Amino acid sequence: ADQFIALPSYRVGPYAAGGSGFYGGAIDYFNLVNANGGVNGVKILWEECETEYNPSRGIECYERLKTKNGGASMVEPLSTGIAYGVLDRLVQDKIPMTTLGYGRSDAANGKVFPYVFPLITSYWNQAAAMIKYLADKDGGYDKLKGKKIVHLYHDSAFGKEPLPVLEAQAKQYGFELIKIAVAPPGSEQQSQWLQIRQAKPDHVILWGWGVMNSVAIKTAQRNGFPREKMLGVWWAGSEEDMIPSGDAAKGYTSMTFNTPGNYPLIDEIRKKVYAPGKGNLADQSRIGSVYHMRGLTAGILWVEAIRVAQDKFGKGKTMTGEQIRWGLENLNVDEARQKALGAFGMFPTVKTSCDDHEGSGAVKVQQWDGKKWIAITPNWVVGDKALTRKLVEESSSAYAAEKKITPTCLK
Amino acid sequence: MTTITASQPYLSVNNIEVIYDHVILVLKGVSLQVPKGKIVALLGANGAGKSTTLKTISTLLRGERGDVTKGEVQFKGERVDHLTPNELVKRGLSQVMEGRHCFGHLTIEENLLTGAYTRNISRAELKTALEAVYQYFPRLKERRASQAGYTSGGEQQMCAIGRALMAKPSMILLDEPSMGIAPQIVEEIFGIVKDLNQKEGVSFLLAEQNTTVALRYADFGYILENGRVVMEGEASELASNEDVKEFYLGVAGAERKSFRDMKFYRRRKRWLA
Amino acid sequence: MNFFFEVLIGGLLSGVMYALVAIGFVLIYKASGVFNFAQGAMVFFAALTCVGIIDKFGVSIWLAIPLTIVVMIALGLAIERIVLRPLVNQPEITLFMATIGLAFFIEGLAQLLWGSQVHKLDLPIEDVPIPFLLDHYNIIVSQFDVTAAAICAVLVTALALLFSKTKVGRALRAVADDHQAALAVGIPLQQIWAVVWAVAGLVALVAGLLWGARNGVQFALTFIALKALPVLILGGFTSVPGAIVGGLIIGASEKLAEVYIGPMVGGGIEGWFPYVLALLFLLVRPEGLFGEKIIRRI
Amino acid sequence: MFYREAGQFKTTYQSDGQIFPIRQDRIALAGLLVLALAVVPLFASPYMLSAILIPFLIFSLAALGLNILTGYCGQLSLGTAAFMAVGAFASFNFIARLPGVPMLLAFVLGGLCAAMVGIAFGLPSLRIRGFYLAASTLATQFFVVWCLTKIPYLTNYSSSGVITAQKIVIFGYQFDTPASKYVLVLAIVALMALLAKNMIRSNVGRSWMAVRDMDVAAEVIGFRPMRTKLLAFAVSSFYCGVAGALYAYAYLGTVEPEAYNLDLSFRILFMIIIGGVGSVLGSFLGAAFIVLLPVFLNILAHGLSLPTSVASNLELMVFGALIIFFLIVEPHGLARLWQVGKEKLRLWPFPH
Amino acid sequence: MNELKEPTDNEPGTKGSTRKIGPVILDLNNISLSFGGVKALTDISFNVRQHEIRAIIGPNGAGKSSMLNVINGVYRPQQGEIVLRGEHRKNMDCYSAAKAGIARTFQNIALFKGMTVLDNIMTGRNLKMKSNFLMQALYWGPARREEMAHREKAEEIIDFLEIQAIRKTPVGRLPYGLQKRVELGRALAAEPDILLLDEPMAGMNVEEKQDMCRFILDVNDQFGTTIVLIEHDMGVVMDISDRVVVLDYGKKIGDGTPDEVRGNQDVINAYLGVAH
Ligand SMILES: Nc1ncnc2c1ncn2[C@@H]1O[C@H](COP(=O)(O)OP(=O)(O)OP(=O)(O)O)[C@@H](O)[C@H]1O
Ligand SMILES: Nc1ncnc2c1ncn2[C@@H]1O[C@H](COP(=O)(O)OP(=O)(O)OP(=O)(O)O)[C@@H](O)[C@H]1O
Ligand SMILES: [Mg+2]
Ligand SMILES: [Mg+2]
Repeated sequence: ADQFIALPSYRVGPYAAGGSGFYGGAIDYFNLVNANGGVNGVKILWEECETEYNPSRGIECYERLKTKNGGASMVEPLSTGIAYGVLDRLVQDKIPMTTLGYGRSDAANGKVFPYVFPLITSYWNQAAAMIKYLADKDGGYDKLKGKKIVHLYHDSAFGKEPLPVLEAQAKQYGFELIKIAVAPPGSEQQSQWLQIRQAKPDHVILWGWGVMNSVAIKTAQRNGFPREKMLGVWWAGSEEDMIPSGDAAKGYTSMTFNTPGNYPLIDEIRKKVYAPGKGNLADQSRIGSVYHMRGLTAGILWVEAIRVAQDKFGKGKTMTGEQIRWGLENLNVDEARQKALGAFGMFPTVKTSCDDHEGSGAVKVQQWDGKKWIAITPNWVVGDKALTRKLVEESSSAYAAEKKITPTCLK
Repeated sequence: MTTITASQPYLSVNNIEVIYDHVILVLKGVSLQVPKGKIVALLGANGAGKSTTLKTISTLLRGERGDVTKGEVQFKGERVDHLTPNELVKRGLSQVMEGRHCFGHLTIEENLLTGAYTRNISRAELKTALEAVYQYFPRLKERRASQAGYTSGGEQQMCAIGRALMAKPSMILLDEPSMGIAPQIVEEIFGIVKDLNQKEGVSFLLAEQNTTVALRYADFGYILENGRVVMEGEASELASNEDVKEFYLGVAGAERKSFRDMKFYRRRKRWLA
Repeated sequence: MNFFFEVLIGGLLSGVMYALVAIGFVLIYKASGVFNFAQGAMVFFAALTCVGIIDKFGVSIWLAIPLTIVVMIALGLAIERIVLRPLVNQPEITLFMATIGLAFFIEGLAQLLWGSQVHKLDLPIEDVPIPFLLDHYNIIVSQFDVTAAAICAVLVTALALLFSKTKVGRALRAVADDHQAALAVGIPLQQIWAVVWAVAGLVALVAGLLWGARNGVQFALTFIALKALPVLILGGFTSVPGAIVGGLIIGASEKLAEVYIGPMVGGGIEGWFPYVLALLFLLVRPEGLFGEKIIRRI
Repeated sequence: MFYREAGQFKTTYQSDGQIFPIRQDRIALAGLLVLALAVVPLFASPYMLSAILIPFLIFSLAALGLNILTGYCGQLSLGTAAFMAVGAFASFNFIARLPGVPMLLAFVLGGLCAAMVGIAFGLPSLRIRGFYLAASTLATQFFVVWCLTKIPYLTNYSSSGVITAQKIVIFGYQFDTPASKYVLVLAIVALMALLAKNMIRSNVGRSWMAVRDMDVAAEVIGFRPMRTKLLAFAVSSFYCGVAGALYAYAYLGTVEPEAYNLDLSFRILFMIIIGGVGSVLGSFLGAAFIVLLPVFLNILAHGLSLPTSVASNLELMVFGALIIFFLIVEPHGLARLWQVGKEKLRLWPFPH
Repeated sequence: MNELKEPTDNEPGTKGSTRKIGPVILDLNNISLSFGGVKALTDISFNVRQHEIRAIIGPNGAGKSSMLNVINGVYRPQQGEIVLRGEHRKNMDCYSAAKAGIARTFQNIALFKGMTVLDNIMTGRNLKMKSNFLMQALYWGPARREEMAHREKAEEIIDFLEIQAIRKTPVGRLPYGLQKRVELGRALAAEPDILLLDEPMAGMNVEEKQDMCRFILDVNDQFGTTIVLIEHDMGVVMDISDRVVVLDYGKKIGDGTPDEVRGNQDVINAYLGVAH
């Protein structure tokens, strides 16, 4: 039978742009894989279900899809709320969930969260990487001393996630961390930016989501704050976040775990998927956009997991959720593999294990030139992983205690 | 009993049947005519269906989830039951609703002015129309500036009537105009009715509980029971009819009985309808 | 000190922007005593349509705007005919719910027609600090906001006149009081509602364009209704000038609060502060600053 | 024909005061309960249970709570989700901090906390009316969520401000399968619905409705608006609080404060308006409408093999259109529609 | 619709009306009330004796309803005092008025539109209900028994007013006249000592008025309830009231037995017009 993957997606509502881009990318990659004959002959099958980014809708979708087509073997809701909602169910249903660049950072600990995979990087590693980058920019960690860094954040669980890291590093390197909250959804930020202007910070970290990003950039301009000093989280670093702000966005920088640019893989998709009209994006100009590329990345990692699993449990077979889980836990996408896929350098190399469901923690910084993104860090930035590791251990064990889980590695 | 279709009816209601909420049957085939320039009284106990009849004519029924399931209404010889109320008012038929329905937040004067909404006339004419109403109801003039919601029951009733007059209709449906009105004013109101009727040939259909007065001023009368017309005829005839006397005029035999002397609840005699 | 003024001015200007949205609500509320939940959706729809026309047909904004006006008027008429007419004389809560259904419909329609992409909208107004003030007083005041304020002022005066000076204004208040009676005196409810919704559509367009140019044209435009709500409550649902005054008060105080109180309590208080403020005002004036008194008399 | 109360004479006020005076109704309801409690858990698929029925019941409970406040006492509230949040987070803290506190008790305590918050934010209702009251309730909505994100204590210092509901254990029995959770929720909801119905048919309920319909007159008769309204706020918030706790424990599992956002409040409000303001049955019908319809439409739309984005938008439009349609058919909500249907049935085969 | 059931055996009038008017129970001294500019009442004094039927008449806007509103605390007069059973107070408030046994009906009907006739009448008994809401929620033991006991009272009143047929109808649907009757029922349910009636017979035809008078007289006879009545139908007033106060423009222009009042010239000029 085919390998079934559940996609509780969202293509309406405030975050539709992101949803359509990401799932579009993943689906494009599936189509490519199938066009090339599947994974050792096993075709990939997927089904979407509209969640409107709403937890209860999302759970319904998950429950509906999980039993279809002989059972879903993987799921990716691209929504923290929904991810939380299905967290407990995954273990019972034995279905792995990936959360690329969102969700609980402490899920990196596979002993406690066997079925959750915050692949590539979590918020904590991102935050650490941000500080690293800013340090390099200023000429080394020691230069951070006495600097002012504003953390302008979406006032919610999402925005507060990185605080432990940032605070720890502030103490460590002696820079002043100014936390400024933006009440969701964040369509008004005049006061925040006046505060920022008042504080005259050296850097502004923009931990935003949705409309908050474009408004932040616009308001920065309105208050004459240089965009070059802004560094956005990767949910504040897509074309969709820049376009609304028009020229105001020129010079703005943000994190990303995809190196913008063109890759053989993307050309192949143009040729084999879009040419036959099987492309998923309505508007082809979005091919290779940040969200699309993130979707491709997800697609690649999932398919790799299937392949790895097949290598262990039998080529050409359809894998169960458990088997895929093993696959995800034993991913190893090194540069050679990336080359083979025609995606060399498109995303950091990923090597997962039971201890490390994240598999990388490396990111890049990109800058908006008014039309498109360009990478401004030649190689991958990695922050203080020792610190983040410590946090992961603490937090996950606290969780284990609350839930009365005894941490173990699944076979 | 003489039927009154002699002169061509100005307003005629033919065998209408009305249901509220799809289930409550209220009018069971009511027919009545109002000849041009006449005053017709619609009598009947509580719940007989008077107000419903009037609302049906002015097509205000829709707003209360009532439907006309049978019959038709003709005004000036054409069907009007499909029209909107405002078209009807334009054609000169306006209604004074039961229970006043003044616009609480508007002042008395503004209330009256809204009455003239359908007439596009000069300020001057408006002024005179207004004055005319104040002529009729001096009390209103005194309270002109205060919000209708804060005026007394009777004042509101006057306001409602005055408001209808402002539209300068050729036919008026009055639902219990005398309710909550002091005796003198009641006489006055009916005086006004007669006045308009004779001077300007306005026709009236009035649902009224104060039967004595009503029949005194009306030309014809209909008696409604349980959604059916059970009796109709010249006002004078009705007034002299024994049953009517007993049930609606409260005169048993010759002289009027004191309310205190009613030693027992009247046994409700009902016509077989 | 001049930081204070900066915050104050910034607040006042944002306040005007809120008021712009609030006016749309006031219109509908005056005409039918109902809070129009769909106003936000209409703002989104208007802006998206305008941009959509520009992008799809590559016409200039000066052609797109009139076209959108036509669309919005058509929308208003359609709403009256299909949604409101059958609901005459129904309880307010029912009409309110109907507007909610409407909101869903319009949101769906907008994205179906023009896609769920985000767009930028360039009005020929620069959104940068006014150089003069910046240079001489080092106070930042956005050109754009000032222009927006001016437009808003014009709009408000026009509407205020419409309501106070014409007989339509009086009729509107009558309708809001008592549908049945309004019909009985021959006020053409249908036409009035049609007009009002059309006008509300236009107001939505203005708001949509300005907010769209400010924040980009995207679904989140529907959220600004949340910003307008406290303004509305504070100014009084039935008063156009109230919307402005309320806007100014809310805008200024919310910014000042965020800047001066926020840091003490961890910030992000802009979400609830306006509502609490409005609440405090209501405790003194239960119908807002300029709202019509609710008559409770037996 | 067969649906008649004919021949069922009430000989005592007792029997006349029953919740379902007509025998057929009583039988039907009894049957329904048996079905729901005994049969469904055995035969319904886990999907049906954990994705449809459980949320449906929980939302019904919340809607019931709101209906007590808005429908019966006439106080418009847009803060339902906030009260649910209080219930959930309070229960969480009780369980986390008082080891050995019984689960059910924790839910009740959570409800009581919600009730207290309800009373606090209900106070303005003595002076403020109608849509203006929305200000007060919206303040609740935003303020509560804000507190939950801001005060680490409330989330037991979890790094990301997220709580994870503990396993439900009652009298040593673990409620972890969908079926068992469903039965638990159903039992609670059924019980609380009964209590609500009782309140409504006795003096409390009448006092609420009196204040709703004409508060001045109510006062003249001797109801004290202050007490009445606050009681309504308390009871309503209690119901919402319990619903919120169930939402977290029996449904979501891991919860961020955002899960109780304004959007949820609105959805619950939709439920009671669509279902029927001032009707217990309406709360359930409304919940069914709002929970099931989108799912149904979603399945339908994607059955048509349209492009997903088109399907999703169509879904939204049809949903809105249906709301309007039902309101036009029956402005007083599905519950009234149901009643009229029964009236008709009673008269059947005669038109009226 | 309202096929009112044939009256039950009771022929109340026959229970010989040996009503003896008692001492003054309610005394109003120099009441003045104004709303902004409008002077609704100026320096009004009159009293009400136990068991009597006291009528208040006067042209529209004279201040009659306002007077009642002052008596049971809906309005608070700026000046004057209210003496209820010898207890002096500056003004009333609704609740304590109700507690003190004052019930009333309103001019523009103030029924609870959303409730059935039965429920409306039951609300009248709320002050007599003791059980708290928790017991009511459980609908258990005492609470249920209490409910039933009061239900019985309510039914008595329903019979008394001959509205059995519409027991379960939502009052909103009732015709005007019946609503008035239900409202009276609600007031009676409180078993008041003093009953304030504001135009109870507006919108009724003679037949119905006769019945209504009968009701009022019976209440007065059987329960010895004191009644303050506003009515515009002079026939009724003159027939059934013991004493009449006449107001005009918020001032008292006459007070006395029907005959005295009828003779009073001011009253004739201001109100009655041609003597009846
Ligand atoms: N909105 C409504 N819904 C259901 N039934 C109604 C409605 N309005 C009136 N009815 C019923 O229709 C019947 C006639 O009512 P209507 O008001 O026409 O009587 P009426 O003759 O005007 O009585 P009254 O003299 O007291 O005003 C009554 O039995 C009433 O119960
Ligand atoms: N709440 C109020 N605010 C302002 N004015 C009021 C208020 N209540 C009554 N009035 C005014 O006081 C005067 C007396 O009103 P009231 O209702 O007592 O008259 P009434 O004697 O009952 O007349 P009617 O016989 O028409 O009912 C009226 O002029 C009325 O406008
Ligand atoms: Mg009537
Ligand atoms: Mg009066």
